[in-house]
Amino acid sequence: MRDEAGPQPSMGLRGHSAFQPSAVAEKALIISHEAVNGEYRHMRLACNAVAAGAAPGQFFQLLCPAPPGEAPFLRRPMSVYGADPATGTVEFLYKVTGAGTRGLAMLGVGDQLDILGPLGQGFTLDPAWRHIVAVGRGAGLATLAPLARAARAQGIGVTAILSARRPELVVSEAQFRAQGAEVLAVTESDGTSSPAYVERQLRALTAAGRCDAFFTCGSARLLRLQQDLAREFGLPGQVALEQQMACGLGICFCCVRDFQVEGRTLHKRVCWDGPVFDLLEAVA
Amino acid sequence: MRDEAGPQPSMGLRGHSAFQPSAVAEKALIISHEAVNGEYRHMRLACNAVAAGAAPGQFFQLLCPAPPGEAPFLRRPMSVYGADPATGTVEFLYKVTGAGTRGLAMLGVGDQLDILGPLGQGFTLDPAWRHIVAVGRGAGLATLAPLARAARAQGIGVTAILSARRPELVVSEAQFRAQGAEVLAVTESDGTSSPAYVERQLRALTAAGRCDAFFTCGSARLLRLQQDLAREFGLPGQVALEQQMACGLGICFCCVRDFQVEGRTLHKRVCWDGPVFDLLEAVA
Amino acid sequence: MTDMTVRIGGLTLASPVMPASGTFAEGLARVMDLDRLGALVTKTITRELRDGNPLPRVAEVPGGMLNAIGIPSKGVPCFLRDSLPFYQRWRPPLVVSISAPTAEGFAALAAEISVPGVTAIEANISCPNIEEDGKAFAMQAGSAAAVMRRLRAATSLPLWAKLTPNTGDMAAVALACEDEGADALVVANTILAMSIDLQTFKPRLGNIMGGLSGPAVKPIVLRQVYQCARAVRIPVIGCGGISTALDAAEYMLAGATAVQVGTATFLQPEAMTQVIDGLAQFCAARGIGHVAELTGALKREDTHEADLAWAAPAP
Amino acid sequence: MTDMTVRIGGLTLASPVMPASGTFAEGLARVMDLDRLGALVTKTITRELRDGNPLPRVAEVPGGMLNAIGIPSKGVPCFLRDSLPFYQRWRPPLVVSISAPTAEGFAALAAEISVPGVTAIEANISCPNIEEDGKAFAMQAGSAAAVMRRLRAATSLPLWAKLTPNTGDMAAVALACEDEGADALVVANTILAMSIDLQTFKPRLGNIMGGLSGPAVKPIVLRQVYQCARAVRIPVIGCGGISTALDAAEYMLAGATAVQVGTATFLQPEAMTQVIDGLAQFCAARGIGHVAELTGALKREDTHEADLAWAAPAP
Ligand SMILES: Cc1cc2nc3c(=O)[nH]c(=O)nc-3n(C[C@H](O)[C@H](O)[C@H](O)COP(=O)(O)OP(=O)(O)OC[C@H]3O[C@@H](n4cnc5c(N)ncnc54)[C@H](O)[C@@H]3O)c2cc1C
Ligand SMILES: Cc1cc2nc3c(=O)[nH]c(=O)nc-3n(C[C@H](O)[C@H](O)[C@H](O)COP(=O)(O)OP(=O)(O)OC[C@H]3O[C@@H](n4cnc5c(N)ncnc54)[C@H](O)[C@@H]3O)c2cc1C
Ligand SMILES: Cc1cc2nc3c(=O)[nH]c(=O)nc-3n(C[C@H](O)[C@H](O)[C@H](O)COP(=O)(O)O)c2cc1C
Ligand SMILES: Cc1cc2nc3c(=O)[nH]c(=O)nc-3n(C[C@H](O)[C@H](O)[C@H](O)COP(=O)(O)O)c2cc1C
Ligand code: FES
Ligand code: FES
Repeated sequence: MRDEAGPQPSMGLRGHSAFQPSAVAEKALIISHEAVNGEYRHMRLACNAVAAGAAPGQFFQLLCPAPPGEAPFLRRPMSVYGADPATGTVEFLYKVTGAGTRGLAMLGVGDQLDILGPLGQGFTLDPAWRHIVAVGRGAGLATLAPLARAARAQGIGVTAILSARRPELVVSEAQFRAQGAEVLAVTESDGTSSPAYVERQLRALTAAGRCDAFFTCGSARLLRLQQDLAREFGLPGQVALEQQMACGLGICFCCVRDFQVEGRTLHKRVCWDGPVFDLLEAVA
Repeated sequence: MRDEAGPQPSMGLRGHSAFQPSAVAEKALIISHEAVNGEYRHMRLACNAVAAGAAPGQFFQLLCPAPPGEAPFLRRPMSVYGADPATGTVEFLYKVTGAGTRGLAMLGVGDQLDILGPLGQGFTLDPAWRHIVAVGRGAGLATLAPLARAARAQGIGVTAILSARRPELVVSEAQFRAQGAEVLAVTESDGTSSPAYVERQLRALTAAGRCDAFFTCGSARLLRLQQDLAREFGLPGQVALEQQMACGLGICFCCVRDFQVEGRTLHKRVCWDGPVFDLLEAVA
Repeated sequence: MTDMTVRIGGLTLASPVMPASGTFAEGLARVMDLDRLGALVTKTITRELRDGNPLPRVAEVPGGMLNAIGIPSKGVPCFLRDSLPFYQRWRPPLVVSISAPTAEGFAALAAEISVPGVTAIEANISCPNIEEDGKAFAMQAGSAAAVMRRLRAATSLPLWAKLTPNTGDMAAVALACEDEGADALVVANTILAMSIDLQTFKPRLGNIMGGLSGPAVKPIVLRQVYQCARAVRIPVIGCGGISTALDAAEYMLAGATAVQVGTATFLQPEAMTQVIDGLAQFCAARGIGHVAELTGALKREDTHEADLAWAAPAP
Repeated sequence: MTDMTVRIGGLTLASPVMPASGTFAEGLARVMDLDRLGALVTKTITRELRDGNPLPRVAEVPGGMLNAIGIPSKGVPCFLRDSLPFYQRWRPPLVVSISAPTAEGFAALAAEISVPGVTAIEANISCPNIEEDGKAFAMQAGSAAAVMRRLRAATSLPLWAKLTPNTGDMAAVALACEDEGADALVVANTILAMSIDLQTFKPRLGNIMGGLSGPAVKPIVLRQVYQCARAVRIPVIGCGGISTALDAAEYMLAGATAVQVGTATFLQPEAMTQVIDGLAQFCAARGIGHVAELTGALKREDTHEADLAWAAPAP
């Protein structure tokens, strides 16, 4: 029996040198780090090829440094805001909300940040689609942003509906526009962010044949709206979900959420089975 | 009964405002911090009046910042190397030996350090003495240094025998000289630090009537030597001892050492009953 | 202004914050105003003279310390002659912590120190019971009950039982103490632990094993306070890793009526007054008029909702 | 080069380092080379399908984390169909962690998974025993013995018993497991703990209480490994707060033959290989030819001398 024979170190070593990870923990170098508005910060890092090959919708687990008097213990999940194998860089757009992100905000250009990724299942684009709609809110806009570039690369048009409390808090608008996407910013202060208003926009896009699929992140209300429309019009869609994560590698089962699959409610791990899921399976 | 009557907040408050501590934990400001040689560093801090009133032989408990990857938990005891009520300053001379002192070494001018003191019983000088001898080694030299000034203020002459491995590691020589003390540096590399050599010096001083009392710190071997001479010549003496400390306030009993008092061995707390003890009571 | 009084059995304390036994002594009066404390709690005393454990007696670990001080004791006469009059100079009630190797020894000691000036007795039943092969009394409900029964018969002073966190039977031991007449429980003493010096391959305590205290133990002892407070009707005094008012508030929410601060005092001698001031602010900021309202105020309704929150970080 | 092999009962492991159950799964193969491990240890499986606990399932505390994941399980057929063939692709022996609500359930499950490809069984007896009012089997020697006896009769595979640190009777439980035929002990599972959100006054775990793991538990579990290793002759596998080679060395000095790394993998997915490399270096630097020489090498002679050292910091 294999185990009775005892270990064979030479083979172990062979395995060792031949091993090729598909996600790597690396101390990456911060090459830019700026406040985008009063709430969000944008960080760009030089990283290895595996990390720079991250796809839209995937995420990294960041080992955040400790701000004074606090000690974030676990890594923090953060969506890929941009990744470029050509320049060997990865980008994050994040909001300072607690100990971990406060720690991130302390870092300066030239500092190192331990990033683990890319992780999870990202968005998928069907080459048959001509035009998709991305609807996001809050940090969800960071998650959706890299979709624009991927879609353009496949010749798919994008309309982005970006929702925020106030106009100055709308993030990633520039990134969408730079990739030729049409952008509609809806905000509380403008009174344009109500579900009814967004619904009118989405119906118009659908009617105009400009919505082959929904992509969404960051709002349970907007998710439900798109689920309703997707069912009504028989359209596909994808949603990127968030959940507290300890491992980010599908190990610990702390990040499960309920999903409706073929009439049954079951648990899936957001970090492993997602964070991008079929729009209609998500229970919002 | 007092306790059955229930609390009387007003009196509690009165007590509160009237309370005058004799040792204070304070975030003191570092006003200078330099390497003295390859091993020792000298730190000067602006502090409150209670701290600046520290007497020679007393000590402070320093809350050392954490160096990267280490976390000194307890405070670290450090002798008063100098204290001046006129300028409101206190000084420490320390050797980097572990996590706590490594943390100290990271601090720069303008940083704060939480210091608690002055603590313990310092040296006492008998106005009847005309000349004393201070024999120290290693960090013990820091502890003895402020004696020179105190002795001079009382018109007592001082001979200091400073022992170290190499000449460049002899510390506080300047401070002794500045206070008019005679200084004899003995070192391993010179071959002058052997007990036999030091014993000859001490016997000569005693014979010359220049040793009304021994003061020592930092070496068990030199302590035993002085105990023998003190017994032989019927001279008094004081020794400053070290011991690991958790509280520094006489609470925890972790810093006990054995002492010989009237033929019995008993425990005393170095932080509370000392750190300065009768030379002959110490068990070396 | 927040009403900071709490009731422990028959006693009313001016504040829910007091020192933990063994982390409080005369020396603290030099650095803080003892009159602000809810009570004064002495280091555990024994009848016989004791030397304590071999050195080193303390060691550092991440987030805490180990101690194996033992109970160096100068005996009862010395306590009555020196310590008692000293503590009389302050207003807070004096709680005397006692220990003995047998139930009978506990009772005799309690009787000896039931004198004017002593307000309550804290029975440190976390110490080795020589009748049970050195196992601490508080390790089992039976031995805890035995010692509390003798104690109850020996003194009419309020009796607090200080439990050990090393038992697997917290709630049962708590109940046993309540049944035998304890007026309050102190939860808990230190957690038995160990550390090895990797340079010398020797234990970092002379006694090899010692008690862990400090922030590292908080989540464990908090759970035990919760378990005990649900099991008994007498007040529970929480003790383990409290350094800040927020730690104290967490203990009170879990069911503690008051708290003891130990190791934190070594790092910050004014830790206890800072906890008192911070607790008052914590209550004031939430419109809580009386600090005692925190006790057991943990909300236990279904927490499933928190789940949904993640879906909409910016609702 | 240091010989890194260790023997656990009849098995020889290529290295003394392996994952802790529940902190290892297929996903780790994406980030580290599983072939370097001493063994692969699965998440605990049960016969019945289970959902696990309500959310939130984890919370952070200083120096560690709480988890109340529960044991979400897809059942045995799914394990045999999907997981077993997956783990066959790596060389280290596969250890399957199992749990059941009754001793009989343990035995039946052990029999079902005693199939080729499974090298040993780790019995997670730290889970609630429904025959004992939900108290974990490993809380008492009697219930631990009962489950180990049934298990021993049900399988001829090596049997490891994973103990709970929440008992006051570590050594007695360890002995009971050895007596009933356990080939090794894993010391230990997580320590029951709790944390409260001071914004909402709610527990920070959906399950209210959960298990503490990570660096905070190391001094406690190290002590338990020491106690168990002195009580039994079978190997003890240390598990609790190990993140570095130095942590692993400390456990081995205390008596562990091998170690499991849990929470550290969440922070640093290559933690286990770092521990392996670091242990080899630790031994090499001290002229220790075989890592197994560390096991139980704690020096216990009188430590009084350390005292004197303070008198002469620069001898
Ligand atoms: C897949 C994924 C992608 C994400 N992408 C982004 C992004 O691109 N930009 C951005 O700003 N935020 C993003 N988030 C949310 C981000 O992870 C949290 O804001 C962050 O973890 C908060 O940590 P903290 O220590 O600052 O806050 P704290 O509130 O102190 O965190 C306490 C705990 O809760 C967890 N937590 C808190 N908020 C969230 C949340 N919204 N989702 C998951 N866990 C949370 C933390 O990870 C930590 O474990 C993403 C979350 C997930 C799961
Ligand atoms: C009353 C007193 C006065 C002192 N004065 C000075 C001084 O003026 N200058 C100076 O350089 N050093 C002095 N020391 C020694 C100084 O306290 C230690 O060097 C320092 O605590 C080491 O801490 P660390 O974290 O750097 O070392 P580590 O070795 O990491 O310390 C580990 C533990 O051991 C204790 N410890 C280590 N060495 C000593 C020691 N020699 N004495 C007591 N505890 C120790 C630490 O406090 C800590 O608890 C004094 C010690 C005492 C007791
Ligand atoms: C140095 C030290 C000595 C102690 N001595 C005693 C004692 O004599 N009696 C006792 O009941 N508890 C003693 N304890 C335990 C404390 O009272 C307290 O229960 C424990 O330290 C946990 O609280 P903390 O984390 O706030 O320190 C001692 C603790 C320390 C650190
Ligand atoms: C998220 C998580 C899940 C766990 N699941 C299991 C489990 O299924 N079975 C088990 O025996 N132990 C489980 N444990 C306990 C670990 O195996 C280990 O005993 C404990 O975490 C202590 O080790 P550590 O401090 O290295 O993490 C789990 C621990 C964590 C953190
Ligand atoms: S975060 Fe661990 S399984 Fe998803
Ligand atoms: S250090 Fe606590 S009594 Fe001396």
